[in-house]
Amino acid sequence: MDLGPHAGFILASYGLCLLTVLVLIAWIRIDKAGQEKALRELAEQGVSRRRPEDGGR
Amino acid sequence: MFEDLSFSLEGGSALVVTGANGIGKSSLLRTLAGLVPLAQGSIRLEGGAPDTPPQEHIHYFGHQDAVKPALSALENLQFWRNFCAAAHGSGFSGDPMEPLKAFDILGIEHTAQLPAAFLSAGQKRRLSLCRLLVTPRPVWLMDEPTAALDRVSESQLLDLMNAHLAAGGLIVTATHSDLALEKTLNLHLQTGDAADLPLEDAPQ
Amino acid sequence: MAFWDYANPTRFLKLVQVVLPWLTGLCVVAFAAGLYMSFFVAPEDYQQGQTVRIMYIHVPAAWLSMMCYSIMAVSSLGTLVWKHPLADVSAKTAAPIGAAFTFMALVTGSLWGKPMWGTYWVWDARLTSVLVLLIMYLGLMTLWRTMDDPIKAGKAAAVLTLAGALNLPVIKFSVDWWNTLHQPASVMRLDGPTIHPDILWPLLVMAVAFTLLFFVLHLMAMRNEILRRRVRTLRLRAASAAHPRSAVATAQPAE
Amino acid sequence: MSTWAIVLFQRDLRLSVRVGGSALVGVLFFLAVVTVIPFGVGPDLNLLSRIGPAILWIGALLATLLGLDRLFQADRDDGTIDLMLMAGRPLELVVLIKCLAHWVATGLPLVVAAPLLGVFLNLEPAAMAAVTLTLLVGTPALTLIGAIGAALTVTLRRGGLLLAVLVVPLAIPVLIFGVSSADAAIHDPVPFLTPFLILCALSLIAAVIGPIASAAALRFAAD
Repeated sequence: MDLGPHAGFILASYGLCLLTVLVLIAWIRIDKAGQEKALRELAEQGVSRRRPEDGGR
Repeated sequence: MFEDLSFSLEGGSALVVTGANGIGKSSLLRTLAGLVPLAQGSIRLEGGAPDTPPQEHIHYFGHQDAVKPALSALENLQFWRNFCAAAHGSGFSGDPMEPLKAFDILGIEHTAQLPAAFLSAGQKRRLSLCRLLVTPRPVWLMDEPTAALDRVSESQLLDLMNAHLAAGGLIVTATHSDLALEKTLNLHLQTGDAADLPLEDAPQ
Repeated sequence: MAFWDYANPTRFLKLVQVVLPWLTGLCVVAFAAGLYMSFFVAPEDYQQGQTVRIMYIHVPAAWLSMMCYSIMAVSSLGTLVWKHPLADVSAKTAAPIGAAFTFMALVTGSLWGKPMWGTYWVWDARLTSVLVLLIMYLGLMTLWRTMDDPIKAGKAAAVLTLAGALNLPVIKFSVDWWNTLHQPASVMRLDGPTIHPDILWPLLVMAVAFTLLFFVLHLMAMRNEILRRRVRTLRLRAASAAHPRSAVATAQPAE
Repeated sequence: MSTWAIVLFQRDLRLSVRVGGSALVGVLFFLAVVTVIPFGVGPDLNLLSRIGPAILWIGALLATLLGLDRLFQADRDDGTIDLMLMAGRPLELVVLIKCLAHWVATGLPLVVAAPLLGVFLNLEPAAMAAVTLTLLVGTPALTLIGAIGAALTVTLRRGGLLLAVLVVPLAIPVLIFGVSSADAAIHDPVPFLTPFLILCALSLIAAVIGPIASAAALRFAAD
């Protein structure tokens, strides 16, 4: 299809929006990976969410 | 601030500075550390590395921990290990210690990866103490080293200090509590009359 | 009340686990339909030509930037008034997403403005107030970042969010007033009744797609935040445990 | 470069981006300043594009000054400075590296944001490039000169405002040559290179004077 004389502007706006959303998604995924890694490491260290004394909250 | 104060200390021995609050124990240590300029007199260290001022042979362990809460405990220690230049003197045989080993000795190995913001006051103090172990320097200046430490950590600290003395190091410490150190000399600071403790032995 | 059942973060995480795939699917479908409609169904504007297609992302992004702030304001009420445990999680995680939508609205707006007005930016009332909104979002994000304790940061941010919610209409009003004193309005208007259904439908579908995108991202970010707080609690506990190795030994039978 | 310098640089950079750090607050402040100016002078785009380089430079100056108070203060508060004095590393170099890390964390984002904010001020692409270039060369000078003020006020509990007052006069030459070289790039007949080279020279001079003066001030502050 023909986007006319301002095709560059239209594509740029869609492209930049896509980029923003992708950056946001990537950031959220990386954050999630980081938190899960930290949780795994803590679990390996033997720190659990349940207190050892009372066996659960 | 001080008048007629002179003392000398031999490798392998400790000087315990006592005195009332506000008498200037901390100032004395800061002066020895080179942080406060001397009005008169001199501080000499014999047997140190040539062309290196005395204060670069010294570990200063003051009231402040120099621990950054945003960094993990290990990152804190690694920084000081790489930043602080080691210093050797003749007759001093201290070896650098691995950071994790130092953590292990002081019982904070489980906090290595945690941000230092999560550490308690005593743990921060012990983290700060690890700094003295990972970079060997012959002279330790310790201002109230046992503050914020529990009994167990205190005895660990004493072991470390005795080990440092055994390796030929020097310790000058200001303290209120009795420290079971080997080869101790006492310096009691008083107002008015001169607190004078001449000792004839020169450091090695 | 069912809403309160999900106050428990663990239950909330389970809910997210179930809802998120469906929501993501719906969002993708809505975007496919919306993009198809805005490029192939919608006609070009007799005045603006093809550039009118920017509207299909610009207007929903602008709507979302405001909706996001309303959600943050409601969440802040939840923090301060009802003390709902997930409220500040919701408020905190909505801020970056809101900032992103505001940023999108500004970028597409200026890319639309260049061919239409001949400049990327004018200090027009509407544009300026959106820029102020962006600064509010970024300020809130910074406030969250500079405070270590999430509870304290949550309360502080909630106060600021609500102050902003009360102030934004005033800001909008005063900016309108400021602008009309200096420069005649040059913003193009979408006059409601004259919108042709061929334009309205793609716009509505895109708006639905953007809303779904917001909820997908928000749920994902909330899940991260809950995990982050869990990590924080565990780390605090790990630091306070004097002998973690013996804790392992006693913890294992309990598992 | 030796290990300790790299380690110090990394540490300072980490501290400024982690929780409690303030790396991006400066950029936000920059954005706020640029947003506020049109409310003062009016939304006339021609006027804004004429004074745009000056607005960007003043915004960058203020953002730099406000971020500087923590340069040494945090290290002083927790006793780090004492240990740095005794670490056996030349304090002038330590200060230089701290300034460098501080600039990367707070000054460089200003440079990156400048073209974006230029859009708001209706700057021509050539003017935008010129302002960005002058900021890239000039903001290190602002940080290095500001370090002197930061070191002088390190013992004061609330030295931030005083710091700004102390440093602004010292920063005036940088501002003059920064803005004039940016203006020269916009108005063709005036040569761009002459003020720009002077700006470069100012930065180099600041890289020498700043660390030496700050190190001296920090040594005095220790006792």
